[in-house]
Order: sequence, then structure tokens, then C-alpha cells
Amino acid sequence: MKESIFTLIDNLPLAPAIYRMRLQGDTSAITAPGQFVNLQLPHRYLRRPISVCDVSGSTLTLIYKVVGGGTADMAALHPGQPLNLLTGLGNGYDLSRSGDHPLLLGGGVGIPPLFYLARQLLAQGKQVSVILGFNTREEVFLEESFRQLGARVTVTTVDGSYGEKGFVTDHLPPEYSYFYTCGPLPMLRAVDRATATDGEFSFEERMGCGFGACMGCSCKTAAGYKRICKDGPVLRKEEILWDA
Amino acid sequence: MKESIFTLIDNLPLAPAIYRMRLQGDTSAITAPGQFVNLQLPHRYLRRPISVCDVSGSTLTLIYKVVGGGTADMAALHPGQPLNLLTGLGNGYDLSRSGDHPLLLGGGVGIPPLFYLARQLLAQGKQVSVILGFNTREEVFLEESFRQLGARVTVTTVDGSYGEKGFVTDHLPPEYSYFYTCGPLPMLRAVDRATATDGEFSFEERMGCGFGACMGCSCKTAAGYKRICKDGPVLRKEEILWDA
Amino acid sequence: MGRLSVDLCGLSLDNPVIPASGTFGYGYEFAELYDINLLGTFSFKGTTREPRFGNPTPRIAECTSGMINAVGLQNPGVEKVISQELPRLKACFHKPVMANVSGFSVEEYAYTCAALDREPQVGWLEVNVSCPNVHGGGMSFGTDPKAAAEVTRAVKAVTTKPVILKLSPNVTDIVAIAQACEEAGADGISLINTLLGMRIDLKTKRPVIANTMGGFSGPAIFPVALRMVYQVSRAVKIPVVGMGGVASAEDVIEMMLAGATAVEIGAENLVNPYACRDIIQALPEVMDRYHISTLKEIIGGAH
Amino acid sequence: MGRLSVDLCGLSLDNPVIPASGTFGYGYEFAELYDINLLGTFSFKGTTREPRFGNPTPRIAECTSGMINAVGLQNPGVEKVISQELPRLKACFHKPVMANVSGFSVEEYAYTCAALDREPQVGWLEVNVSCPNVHGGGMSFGTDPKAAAEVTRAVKAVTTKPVILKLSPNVTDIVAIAQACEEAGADGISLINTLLGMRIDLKTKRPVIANTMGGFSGPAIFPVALRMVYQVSRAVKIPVVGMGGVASAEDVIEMMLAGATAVEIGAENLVNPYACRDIIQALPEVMDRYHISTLKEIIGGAH
Repeated sequence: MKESIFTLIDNLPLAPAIYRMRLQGDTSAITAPGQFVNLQLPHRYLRRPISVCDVSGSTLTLIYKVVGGGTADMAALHPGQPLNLLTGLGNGYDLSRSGDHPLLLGGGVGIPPLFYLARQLLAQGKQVSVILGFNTREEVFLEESFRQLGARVTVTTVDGSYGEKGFVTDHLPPEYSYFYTCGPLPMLRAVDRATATDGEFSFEERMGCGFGACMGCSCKTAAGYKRICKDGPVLRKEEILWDA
Repeated sequence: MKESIFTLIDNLPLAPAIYRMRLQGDTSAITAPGQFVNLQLPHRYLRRPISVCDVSGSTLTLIYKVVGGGTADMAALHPGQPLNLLTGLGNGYDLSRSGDHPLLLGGGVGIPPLFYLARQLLAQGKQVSVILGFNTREEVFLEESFRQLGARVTVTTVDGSYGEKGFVTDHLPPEYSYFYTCGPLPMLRAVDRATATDGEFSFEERMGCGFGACMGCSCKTAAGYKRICKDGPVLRKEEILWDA
Repeated sequence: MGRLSVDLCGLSLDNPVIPASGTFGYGYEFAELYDINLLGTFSFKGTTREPRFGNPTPRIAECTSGMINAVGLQNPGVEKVISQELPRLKACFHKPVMANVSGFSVEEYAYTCAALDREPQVGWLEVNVSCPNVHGGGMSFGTDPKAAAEVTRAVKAVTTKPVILKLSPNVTDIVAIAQACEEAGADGISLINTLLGMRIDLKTKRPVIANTMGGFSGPAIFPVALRMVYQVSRAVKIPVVGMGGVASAEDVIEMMLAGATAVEIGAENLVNPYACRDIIQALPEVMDRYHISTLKEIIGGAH
Repeated sequence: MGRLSVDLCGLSLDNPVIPASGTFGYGYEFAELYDINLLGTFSFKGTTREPRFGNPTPRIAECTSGMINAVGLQNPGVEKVISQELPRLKACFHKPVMANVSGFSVEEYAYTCAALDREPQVGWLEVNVSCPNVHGGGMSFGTDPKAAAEVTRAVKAVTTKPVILKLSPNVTDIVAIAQACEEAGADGISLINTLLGMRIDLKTKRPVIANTMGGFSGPAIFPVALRMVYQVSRAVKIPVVGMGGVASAEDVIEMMLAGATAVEIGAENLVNPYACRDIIQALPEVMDRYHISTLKEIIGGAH
């Protein structure tokens, strides 16, 4: 974990309520895809935890959804704005377990952390399949970026207005070595039931501090109590207690 | 009273802890010298009441002293900053009572409202004497501006390091038709005792709203209870109860 | 009946937005700024039997997201309120007004309420049994269920107008106080009055407020107010007027979900004199955003 | 003895800055960030006899200038605290630590304190009789002078370490509670714990916190905390540890002027993990600005 000041480079809408923010700063504490940063806003008391979408040198990319006052404040920030970030938070995905042809399943605003993960897996020579789930056509984002990385991309929409009709779990490939997923809780539960291999899930929870001090985001696992912010946000399939 | 957004033009130090801020906006509600504006700061709950130093067209000049966190925030504002102001607050000085050769007595950060007053009195053809009191040489500000207006200016310093040694009340001219004063309370009391004519005093008080709603700044006068923000800040000599 | 209208103790309000006592004077300062008839109603400056100057100054201290005041119930006394303020108010406000009453004995409450009961402009009596910023030998009526009930009974005996008891939050068990008032005949409860707070000036090393302590209000206290509105509205059958740090249309809706039938706006009027107008104007759009068709239907929606 | 040092119940602190229980874990997360030996001490995570998971999530809600938490005393239980946490802490913190203890019966308080009394690392026992965010059949020990005194006596009987009673602000008369603890033998009082607060989500129209209500902390509550520290420190002879919304060196000084001998920092650690370090580093310069030569001399300076 590191606290430092980043400078906002740009902050643009990608889809309705979905924004992409690029920041310049010290990214050295970010050690794994699936980690997040905790961003301090000028008029809000608590920081906002946002998953890392990509890191390249000193450029940090975040994709976030406007869901309330805090994220609305974020969307209103202008280039040049200095922002205090805690970086390198959370455990992140474990790349060493991916096998040769891992499957990445993302739903909505759960998709961004899979981008940095896909990029790293592809750099290791893995054959990466990605399934991106949305409700409808106009919500689709990042599809082209994943394709440009070299991933095999399937897009699903619940209403069938774009790509394959249905949920991400309706279009699993016949074979994959391991899976990584991030998305809304109902999707994660469906992924748990639909997948044949071991895999890793990234969870969301309301956080206080984001670095393990306040116990605001605890959950029960087969391996004991864990803090989503510090021991997560990524949990392995076998340790998750879905009904705890 | 009017609420409107001003834009900060510049914000520069004049003397240690004394800053001059010029703002562009709708000054139409400012009807008399001695009135004040109530300025909203980005990170403070209450507005800051600041006396009007000068108005010229849409340009408003404020001179203020950094005395705490709020005024320190003010001093850190950059040109271009939009600021929400309530303008035209308070009664202001009554020019109609000045006579032909009024005397203006100001102490420290009580001096600025006398500038706009002097300018208006001079424009009416009055012969204006001004006594500006400071503690020491390095604190002196606005002297040259008053001279350029055409006022007869005396500067006093308590330690004698500049101008006349002593208090403003030690250097009253032999004759004057009326007086107007603003400054720290001990100075106002001394002015009350030392002056021979009728006159007007401008008072400071911690305010809640600045426009007469909260009764935060009430005082007792010979004419009943008054609100410094709305019925003042200027009170006439004969209505002031110094020991109430 | 519009989307915003609510019923408060049998009187209809065009909307639930009510400037709180002590932040709106007798309305004139604000009537210069906007047509105050767009308000649901307003609660006028706390009135006592005798005229009061109140506390020495400084009476105001700033806090993070709030302020402390120790005005001390400055008011011209009920006789002058009736002879001077109400006629003047009549010229700019044409709805029933809420008369806020304070007192230092049960008899004084009854006297002042009886006098105001005769005024047709007065729609509701809001009886303040809290005011922590008034010297009164320690505890106020509002910290003891029995004393609060006694005031309620005394006031109810002299008026046919709806009586709303305004409660102090500086208590261990706000529900017990509210229930005591309800049992004693109160027609409504309003809360919260200010929290007792204090600031010290680092330069002088003395309390900022001449009276040492004062009433703390502003957005900082909203979560405490919301909690008490929730607790009380679940425990009584009479309507609850919610207040404490409300500064936006969203806050009004949150208070109503907690159980408020109407919502008072206090400190915010002092920093944004157009606050109540702005909130009323913003309500329909905010309601749309949260799929709320009428405000009436959301009262206590979070219970 | 430096400019910043104070004496707390017979133990000297290099400075009065103490991270508050529940915001600093057992110190390790912060020890990764800075040398926590620069702290006066710290109060570790509230410990109970049995292990506790605490409340369901969401446990956190944001407020203007503050937050609500309803963690519900998650902790591994006193046995594991002693066998696992304290040895691990020893490696990174070499000063006496403040052990924060909670309980749901007088016997449980005594049991847990007796166990911690045997640990040489423990300098003080801070006994939490407040915690409004824990289901406990309504009132907590801290809302009744008799119950608070009973806990105090039970704990004092099993330890020779200084016992500091941590009080809830959600009471009518904080002074009565503090005096009852003093009479029962408490060596110090710390306050305030969190205010009971609540938020509602406009989208779901349900309470944000799974537990409905929770403990409200952050700069918003500072004026209430300061007032109670002032009231209590004037009424008792034992030292008072002030806390509630402290976020800067200036706030520390204001708390000490109000009567605090030492000052705990809570929520601020969660939004600025370097808060306590920053405050300690800023203190000498802020003291210079206000012409304060030593902190010891300003304790209760505003009385």
C-alpha cells in the first residue's frame, strides 16, 4: 500500500453512467491485477474504492460507474485535478493458477479489473477467453480493447440486443483451464454453479478504510473470517461460503 | 441583498496577513459604503462577512486579514475561482450627515470600508480627512490609495515607526464636521471619548447568517435591540450603549 | 393535491418543507428574496411570555459542516408578536403559520400558547421543550418524560389547535419522551432540536461562545436526527416532523423514509437564504430519479 | 520529558496522541506504513471473552464529514488476542498498549480484564461500556450510572493496571455516569464513543447499514465530544482521554484545552492512514503558533 498524489489526465464517458479516468502518478505499489485503489474526493469523507483497469508505467486507468453522489463527484472532475490515492490495495488475482487457457467472466462494472488481468495473462502466452455480460447493447464497453489485446471475446446481453442473448453463464466455452470473474453477486453465484473448474471471484462490499483496519467489510469463508479489502477482494472458489 | 456568483480576478498580499481580493460580478445590490458581503468558501460551513473596500462597475474590492482557518482559505484562492456572495448587506454609512469636512478614522483591518466612503464623499465635493492607525510600520496599507483619492491623510503607528506616534485619537484635527470610524473595539471606545462631534461607528461581531435571520449578532442600543448584520454594522454615536 | 402535498395534524401542506424556528425570523427577511407562500409553512422565531434579549455575544461558532448558536431565545415577547409581527407577516404570508413557543415554567408555556391560540393565522403550536442553549438550572423539560408530559397537558388544555412537541436530542431515551408526550395528548412530535456542543478558540484559549456551550446544527447532525426520527416514528402514532441538518431534496426524502410527515430546514437557511425554495423546486426531479410518485406514500417507507 | 509528553494514570506518554480502538486493529496494518512507536500508545481492537464475527454487512455508511459503522465488535476473543495478537504486536510496538475491553455481562468484563491484566504489554485497560452498535437488548451499561459503576468495580477487583472507562455520549447526563465510575474506582475516563446514527439508501429505501443503526464518528461529532470532555473533566478528578472527530493537531489542542489529558484519534485513521503520524509531527509548530510551550500546561486551560 502506498499513499500518493495522482494527477487526472482525462475523465471520459464510455457508456451511459460508465466513465474512464486516467491518472498519472506513482503506480509502484500496484503488484497484481484485481487490486484496487482508494480515491479521496474533495467533498466526501470516505474514500472511493475503484478496481484497477490497467497500469502502464505511471499511467493508471480506472473505469467506474456513477451510482451515487461520490461517483457523480468523480465524473465531474477535470483534467489536472490532483487526487490522493491509496494504491496497491487488496490481494488481486493469482496468475500462477491460470493454466493454459483461462476463462475471464465479467459483468457490467465488474469487467474493468479483468482487462489488466487479460493483458498480463496474454503476456505470459496464455490463450485467454473473455465473456463480457451486459444488460443491453448501449451498455457495452471495453469489447474492442479486449479484442485488441488478443483475447477471444464473447459479449452477452440479457435482452439479446447485441452479441449473444442471455447471461455470461449461458455461453461458457466447452473447455477452459481455470476461471477468473468479477461482477454483481447474482452473476457470481451463477458462475459458481455453472463452472466446471476451480477459479477466483472478486467481491464488492461497502468499505470503511480499504486497507484492513476497520473490519467494515468482513465476510465468513471456509478459511475463517476475511476482510474483503485486505484478504480479498479476490477469493478462491473453494473458500467461499455462499450462504454465510 | 442579492446572491450571485463572482469570479476572483486577483488576490494579493498588501501587508503581513493583509490581502486584497478583487472580484468580478453583479455589484448592483451594494448601495452604500460601509456595507459588507458574505462570502461562501468551498470547505467552510458559514459564510465570511467582509466589508466592501471599493466598488467600480462590476469590480468589487475586498481587503481582509488572515485571522483563522477561513480567512487562510480565502488567501489561498486562485484567480478564476467562482465564489458565491451575498452582496449589499448591512446599512452602511450615512453620507448625508457628513457636513463639509468629515473625519474618517480607521484602525488596521477596519480601514478598508473607509476607502469607498472617502471616495464617495470626495465625489460629493467634501473635504475629507483620514486618520489611519496601525501598530507598526510594516503593517501600513492603503495610505497611498487614500492620498490619490485626494484625502488629507494622517498615518499613526503605536510604536512611532512610521507617521505620527500613538493612536488615531492622539492626532485628531482641530476641526471636523462629523466623523466615521471603523476598527477594533478599544479604538472605537477611544474615538467615542475623544471626538467632539456626532458620528458613526462600524462594529464587528461573529455572525451566523449576515442578513438578519438568526439573531446571532444582536446588541443593545438606546434605540432597542439591533442586529449588527442588518440594522448595522454602522451605528450612530448617540444610540450606542458602550457598556451594554 | 399535488405530488408534494402532505397532511400535518389535519391541515394540508402544499409540500413538507418548513423553515425551522430561529432560522427564519418572522419571515420578512426571506419574503424580500422569494415568495414565501411557496413553503409548506414556516415555524416562526421561538416566542416566550416576556420579551428577551437572549445571551451575550459571541453567540455563534463555526464547526465542520455545522454551527453552534447560543442566541438564547431573543424575541419581543408574545404580546408584541401578536400586535406587531403577526399583522406584518399577514401581508407576505397567506398560509397558516407554525407558532414556536418556549417557556421556563409550565404556566408560562400555557400562557403563551393560550394567547397564540386566539390568532387565526396560527395553524399549529410547536412547543419547544428542549433548547439546550438557555440557562435554566441544568436540565430542560425535554429531558424528563414527566415534565414533557406536564407541559403537553398544560398546553393542550388552553388550545384547540394542533400541538406539536419539539424534542431535544440530548437524552438517553428519545422514544420515552415522545411516548410521554403522545400519551399526554400531543398531536405531533418534531425533532431534533440542536445537539449541545462547544468550541474553544485556540488564540484566547476560552470558549468561542460567550455562553460556553450552545446548540449544534447543520449537516453534521443529520445522521443523529434521522436515527431519532426513525426511532420515534416507529414508536408513536402521531405525525413526526423531522429536522436536523437537512440541506437538500434528497435529505427531505431520506427524512420522510425514516418516518417524517413533514421536514423542517434550519441552519441551511442561514448559509443559503434560498435553501427552502431550492429544495422545493428540486423535489419533483429527485422524486422522479428515485421512482417516487407522491411524497405521502414514502412516509416511514424504511420501517 | 519533551514538550509533548503527558502523564496518563501514572504512565508517561511521549505525546498525547492515541489511535482509538477499532480504527487501528492490532497495529500491524499501520506498522507497515510508519513506525508506530512514535505514538503515545494505541488502543487495540475491542476484545471480548468469546470470539465474535460481529454484524452482517453492510457495516459502513458515509455521512457528511463522518461515517457510521456497525462492525459489532468483531474480534478473535481474549484467548487468541493474548496468544496470537500480543506476541505479534510485540515485534513492532515497544510501549505499553491500551487494551480495549467490551462485554455483555459484568462477569464477562471481569473475566476479560483479568486475563489481560496478566500481560506485561498492557499498560491500561480501557473498558468500553458504550458501543451503541451492538445488539444488547436496548440500553448499554454506559447509559446507567449504577451499571457503569458495577462494571468499574468488577474490573478494578481483578487488575492493578489503570482502568479507564470509555463512555457513550448517547445519554442525558454524561457527568453523572462519569462521576459514578470515578466513585467506583475508575482511574480515568475516555469519551466520547460514537453517537448513534443512521442513514437510508434512497434507491433501496432501506437502511444502509444491515444492523439499521450504527456508531457515528468523524469530524462532524467533534463539537459534541468537546462539550462532553469539558463537562466531565470539570466534574471529576481523574484524567480524561478526549476523543470524537479529532482530525488535526489543532483539534488535539482544543480537546486538551477542554480538559483532555490525552487524545484518541478514531475515524481519521481510516481515511488518512498517516493521520496520527501527521498530527504528532504537526503539533510543535501549531503549539508555537498559539504560544504553547508544553502540552501538559494546557490541560483544562479553558475551564
